[in-house]
Amino acid sequence: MAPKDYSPRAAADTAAPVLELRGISKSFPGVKALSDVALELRPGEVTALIGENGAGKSTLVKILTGIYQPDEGEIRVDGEPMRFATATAAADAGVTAIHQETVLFDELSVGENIFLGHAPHTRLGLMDWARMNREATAILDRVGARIDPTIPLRELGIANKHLVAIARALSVEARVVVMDEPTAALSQKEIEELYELVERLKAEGKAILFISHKFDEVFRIADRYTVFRDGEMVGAGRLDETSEDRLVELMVGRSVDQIFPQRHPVLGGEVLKVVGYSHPTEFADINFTLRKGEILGFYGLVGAGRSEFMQALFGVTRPSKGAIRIDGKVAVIRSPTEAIAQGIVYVPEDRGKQGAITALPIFQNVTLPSLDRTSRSGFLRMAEEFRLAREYTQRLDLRAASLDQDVGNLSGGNQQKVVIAKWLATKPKVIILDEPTKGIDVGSKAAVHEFMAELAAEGLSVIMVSSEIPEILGMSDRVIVMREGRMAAEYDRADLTPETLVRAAAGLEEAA
Amino acid sequence: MSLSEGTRPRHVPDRLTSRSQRVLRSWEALLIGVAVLIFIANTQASPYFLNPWNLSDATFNFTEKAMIGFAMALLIISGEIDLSVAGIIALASTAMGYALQFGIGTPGLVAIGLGVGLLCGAFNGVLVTRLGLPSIVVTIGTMSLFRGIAYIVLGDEAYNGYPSSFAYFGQGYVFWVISFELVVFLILALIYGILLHATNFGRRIYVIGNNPTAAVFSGVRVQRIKMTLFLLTGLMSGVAAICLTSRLGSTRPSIAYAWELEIVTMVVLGGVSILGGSGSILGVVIAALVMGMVTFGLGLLNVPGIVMSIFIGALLIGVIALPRLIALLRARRA
Amino acid sequence: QDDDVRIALVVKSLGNGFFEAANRGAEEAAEEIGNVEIIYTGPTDTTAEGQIEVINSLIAQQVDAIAVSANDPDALVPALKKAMQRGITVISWDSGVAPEGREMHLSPSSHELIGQTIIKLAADELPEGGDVAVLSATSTSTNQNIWIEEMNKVMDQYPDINVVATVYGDDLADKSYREAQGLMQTYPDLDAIIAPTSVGIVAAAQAVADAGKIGEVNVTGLGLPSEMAGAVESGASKSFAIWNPVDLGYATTYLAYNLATDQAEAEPGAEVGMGRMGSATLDDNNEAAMSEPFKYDASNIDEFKSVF
Amino acid sequence: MIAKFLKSREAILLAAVIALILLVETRFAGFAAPSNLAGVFNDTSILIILALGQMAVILTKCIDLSLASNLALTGMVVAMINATAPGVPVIALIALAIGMGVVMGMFNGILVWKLDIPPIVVTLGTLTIYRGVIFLISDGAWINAHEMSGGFKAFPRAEFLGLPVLSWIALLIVGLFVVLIGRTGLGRAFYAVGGNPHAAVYTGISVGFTRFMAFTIAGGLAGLCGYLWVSRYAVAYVDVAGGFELDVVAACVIGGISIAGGIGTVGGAVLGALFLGVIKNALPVAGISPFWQLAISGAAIIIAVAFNARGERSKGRVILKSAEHAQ
Ligand SMILES: Nc1ncnc2c1ncn2[C@@H]1O[C@H](COP(=O)(O)OP(=O)(O)OP(=O)(O)O)[C@@H](O)[C@H]1O
Ligand SMILES: Nc1ncnc2c1ncn2[C@@H]1O[C@H](COP(=O)(O)OP(=O)(O)OP(=O)(O)O)[C@@H](O)[C@H]1O
Ligand SMILES: [Mg+2]
Ligand SMILES: [Mg+2]
Repeated sequence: MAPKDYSPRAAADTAAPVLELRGISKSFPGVKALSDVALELRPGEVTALIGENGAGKSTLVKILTGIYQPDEGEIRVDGEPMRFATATAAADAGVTAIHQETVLFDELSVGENIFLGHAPHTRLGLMDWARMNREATAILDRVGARIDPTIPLRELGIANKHLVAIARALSVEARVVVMDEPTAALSQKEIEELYELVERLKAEGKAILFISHKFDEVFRIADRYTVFRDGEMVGAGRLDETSEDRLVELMVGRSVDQIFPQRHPVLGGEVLKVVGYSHPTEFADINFTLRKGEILGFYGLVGAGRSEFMQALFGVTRPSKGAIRIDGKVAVIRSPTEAIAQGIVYVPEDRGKQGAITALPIFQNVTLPSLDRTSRSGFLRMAEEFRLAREYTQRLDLRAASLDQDVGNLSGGNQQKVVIAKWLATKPKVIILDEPTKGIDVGSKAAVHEFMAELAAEGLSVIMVSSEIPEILGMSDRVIVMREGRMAAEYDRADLTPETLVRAAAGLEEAA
Repeated sequence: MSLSEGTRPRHVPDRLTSRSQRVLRSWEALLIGVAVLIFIANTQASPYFLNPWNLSDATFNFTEKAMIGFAMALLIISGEIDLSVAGIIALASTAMGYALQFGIGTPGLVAIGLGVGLLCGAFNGVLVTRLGLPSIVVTIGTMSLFRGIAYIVLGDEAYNGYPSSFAYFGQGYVFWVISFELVVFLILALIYGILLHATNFGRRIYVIGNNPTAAVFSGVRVQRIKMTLFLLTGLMSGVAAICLTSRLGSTRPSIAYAWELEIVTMVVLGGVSILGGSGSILGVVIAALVMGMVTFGLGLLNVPGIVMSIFIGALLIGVIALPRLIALLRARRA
Repeated sequence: QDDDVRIALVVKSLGNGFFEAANRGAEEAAEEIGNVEIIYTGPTDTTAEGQIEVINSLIAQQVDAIAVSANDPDALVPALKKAMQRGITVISWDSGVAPEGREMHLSPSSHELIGQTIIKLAADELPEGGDVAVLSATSTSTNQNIWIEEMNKVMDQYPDINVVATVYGDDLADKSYREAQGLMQTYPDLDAIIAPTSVGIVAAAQAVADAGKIGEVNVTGLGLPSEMAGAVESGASKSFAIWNPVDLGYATTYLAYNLATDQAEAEPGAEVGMGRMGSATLDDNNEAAMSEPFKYDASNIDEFKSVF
Repeated sequence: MIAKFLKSREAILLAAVIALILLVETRFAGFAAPSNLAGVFNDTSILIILALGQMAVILTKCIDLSLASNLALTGMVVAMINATAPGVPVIALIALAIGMGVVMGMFNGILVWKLDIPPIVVTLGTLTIYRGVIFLISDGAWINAHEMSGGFKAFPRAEFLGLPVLSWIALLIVGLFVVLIGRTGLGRAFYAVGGNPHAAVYTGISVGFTRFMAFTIAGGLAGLCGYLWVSRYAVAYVDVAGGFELDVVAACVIGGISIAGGIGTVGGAVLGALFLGVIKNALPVAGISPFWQLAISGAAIIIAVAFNARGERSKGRVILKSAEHAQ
């Protein structure tokens, strides 16, 4: 473990904190998302909260805004302990947030999305649309978005939607503004305007919590930093007293003590070749080859379009252009059924929605794509299903009470194992793992990593989408970086450092 | 080669609770309890209840509805619904009556009844699976459309004069008091039970109902299965149309009026989740028996049908609310 | 109790004032006879399926006689046949069942007489002639169609009267109301609406009153005095006719009793007693008529409106 | 503004309604006359009011199948009270009708809110229960015109500025709904809850309570319609408005209210109801057999839902910058 970096000078600051968090813990079934974290936000200061995916940053934001209740710990506003029972309570206490997910309403107008729940009223107690639209225009101007507040939100692109979310956060009279990766979906020009906005808010004396994965912007706008790792606070201090390297070390610190499996890749012939795969709106011009026994990493910032591409490769959506070859033969994949038949399988990123059938037992989940093999002329054979399920869950060292337990009762990591077992049972040639360790505990992570290495050693080709740098570095033979739906760079493992990855993903410079 | 060399893989048992334990705690057990209570109440309330012929007559109260109920159960488990089934009966019956005018015999009539049922099911299925429309709205529309066509064809007329051989389906007895309809009901219960609980197809229905996205991501052909289910529901409506038309010996456009809600009630009472993803054929069978016994038992006391429906409605809400209410109270106490 | 003769009076639908009145007549007859128990029952909506369920439960109760006013002449036949096989006396009344489904049928009146009466009621108020329209009941019911047919047969006696349309109110108050409205819009010169149905006539009278056409459009046909009292008072209806449902229920009960206790045999030409209503003579189809319809107008409505 | 309106669902529906009226006019002069159209509107008033109540419920991603039974039960109760105690003022009966409707709506709502039972199951149950209760209290007997007091029957037909009070009530409710839906927090919450229940929580809206309120409002309107229906047609019986619940849903669907929740306007619901109302009134007038009516409204529902669905299909996300600008 890296030493905790509590800057001694932090305590000597003059301004009293507006908001203090102490000893906050929060668990979800199977995951401890936050464990005894503390945070102080002062007026006129920007605090950057950094940490890997799944470190617990967004969970903290939700606790701050009354969406979640902490299991333990205390929130103080101006030194007074407070409970934020609902989103309204938090807003009344002067805390506002731009959430990472867009929590907006497609069918409502832009103006209303900004003011829903606290719209201006006329003297008769009715909503004042004219005033609302006027004020919405003013706020949108402030964030540098020229959007007509009367049009429905659904007509906006993703970047503009995000600007609306920002405007919404600014529409309440707040003293604390939380921004959870506000620049992730914005283009350079909009980002610049956002920086200016942050400066202005700072000048107005607001306390700002700024969450970001991009170091350059952290250094540019933040005064302080706090680093989370696996739900714990591992460092905090003033940014002018630290360096980029030091932050990376704190954040990625786990790579020091996390041992990735030793691999001696023996790569075979070409298994999969993708040429010019494109989609009208989501990705364009993807080219690569995958060899037998290879682990190919796909890195990028969240929203870079990796999942969309993988889903097209798996036949969920259809590409507009491009071709693939499997074992040298041209193949056409129009549906997941065809992909599975061709030996390509996909472990999706959104486990709850796309991967596991949570209300069905483990063995039924495992045998789902292999039903044609376990059954006889269309009739189920339970014994055969249990046999197959037992075989593959044992290989993955699944922890469960019984095989007919519902998958929904398992922890995230074990759910993931069930989904992986489901696909291995089809005996695929290529397995695509989309954020395979997202939201699972460290122990399960190591198991998944070890397992991935063994699969590759057995001659399976693996595509691994990950937003975690150590995972990418620790596991991949080769890495493709995607940005805004396109391939930004391709590296051999030997050429890689965390910095090159981060820079390529953020588009800071063309590091080739 | 084992992947977890060195560490012995931990043993995960197949099942913790035995099947019998599961059954005892299931919805079906609750329903069987209700059914037994109603049975006892009926025998106490009327001396005429325990008579084989009377019980046999009573089965006609539910056999036709239950035939559709089986297919409807599959459809609802898959997350869709078909409210047009009674409309399909009206249209199929009208088509048979129309064909009758041209001297078509019993086999032809049966083929037409089944064919129209299938066609109507296909129409619903295409609208839902190809155009991606919500089935509840589509079938509210086709419910009116199908019955409306029957009204256009028939107006205030009626078809009758079905051949005597046709009467067998609704009025014939296979053995002693066992009517043809009851036999069809039992056979269909068996077929649907096997289809839902013992085949790949049935398994995939549950998967689709539980999580349609994950189903797609697991290579299940969701739209194709849903289409098949709409076809099956249409077909069953055709079968019910044949039985009912045969039993009545006549066709009017108002035939089977408002059956759709009774059928859905039967299916939901049988423990099929209206949100999809769970339910069993056994449950539907018991629910059919419960509803049949309630209506027959109260009928013996000359209670009007509408008062019976209070019982059915209360049973529906009560049986679903009770477990939730208990859970709520328990949570409050904790 | 057990040796009581149990007679089930199965009606088209429960809650209809007409049938409630018939039930009162049946109870009157039961009291007169002494050892008769009346089971008054029927479905809640006018469907054949509903009646079949009711009949099945009556068969199960082993009643002695079923007297049914049918929603469908054919659909009830199998169920009623079964009843007869199990030794139950089955007759139909008011709205008939096909001959193979019953032993006899009692019409409240003869179809000819009713058809002639309804057009006469309209024509009597139109000495100069004029346009009339028919608002019928359930689009599927047997009676209304036959009556309208009989009415058409005698239309040549009224050369100045024009029947401009026949519409169906389905025995629903709202639909009948709308149909009547539609008639007045479509035929601005309409002089009378003939509604041979107790639901339709009330709705039509209401529609005429609401349209402010009292005096212009006369509503007539078959209706219940209690329901039509207001319309006669307001002038929306000058007169209407009906047989007496109390008498009908009374006569039906006597017929059922006499057949069930084997005091008479239902066969063509037979005379079956109906108590104070005399006796019914069966025709070749085993059908009989009770009496001719009775005309109600301002002069006698008050007397009858509290009766039924 | 105008250009935007012309592209909206409401405009298309309005055009369809007008085209329908003109079509009938060509076959039967006088149909499009203002007095006749006023009659059509008056005839459709109850459907309009109920469609608005149903719209509130559907907006929150629920459905209420018990509205027609609620209507029939309140109608029977006020008719019975009027028949036995003609002295009770009409205004008190109207208040009672609304109150009863509200209670029945709240019963639906509480089961949906607190016990989390799917709305379709709840209202399928109460649909039969409410209707059965009518039979229990009335013994199946009808309450006929002559048993009702003059004032009871006169109120909805009393003319005021050339329109019957019934029409005015419908217009009033439409007005109230425009305000409720467009200008109050609750109205906007209907959209939020139906459009994105997950996100509604982030804005501090209680999903369950909002649904409860929608059921309550719909119930109150059904109760009001109970009185209106019974006095309008001057008759109360068990089967009043039988099957009308589906007409109400149909009006909403034709009016572009999305059954998936969160989409729809007051204008749409009103036009959807009017569309059905015009068809119902036009068929007999245009000399088309009324037997066509059912099939025509069924076809209209299917076409409407297919039409509305085109606009609702999601585009997926747009990642490529070039694609975003190309839009
Ligand atoms: N509602 C929930 N139920 C179960 N687990 C959850 C839930 N919300 C978050 N988690 C888990 O809690 C952990 C912390 O998640 P959180 O979203 O706070 O991370 P984060 O730091 O914001 O990551 P990112 O950078 O990806 O946004 C993860 O393991 C996540 O899977
Ligand atoms: N606005 C949206 N509309 C439709 N689908 C979305 C939307 N946002 C996210 N998703 C889906 O949710 C999942 C998570 O998306 P995520 O934010 O991780 O971005 P992504 O496109 O998958 O990019 P990457 O995989 O490169 O991080 C993906 O499967 C994506 O298709
Ligand atoms: Mg986050
Ligand atoms: Mg992704």
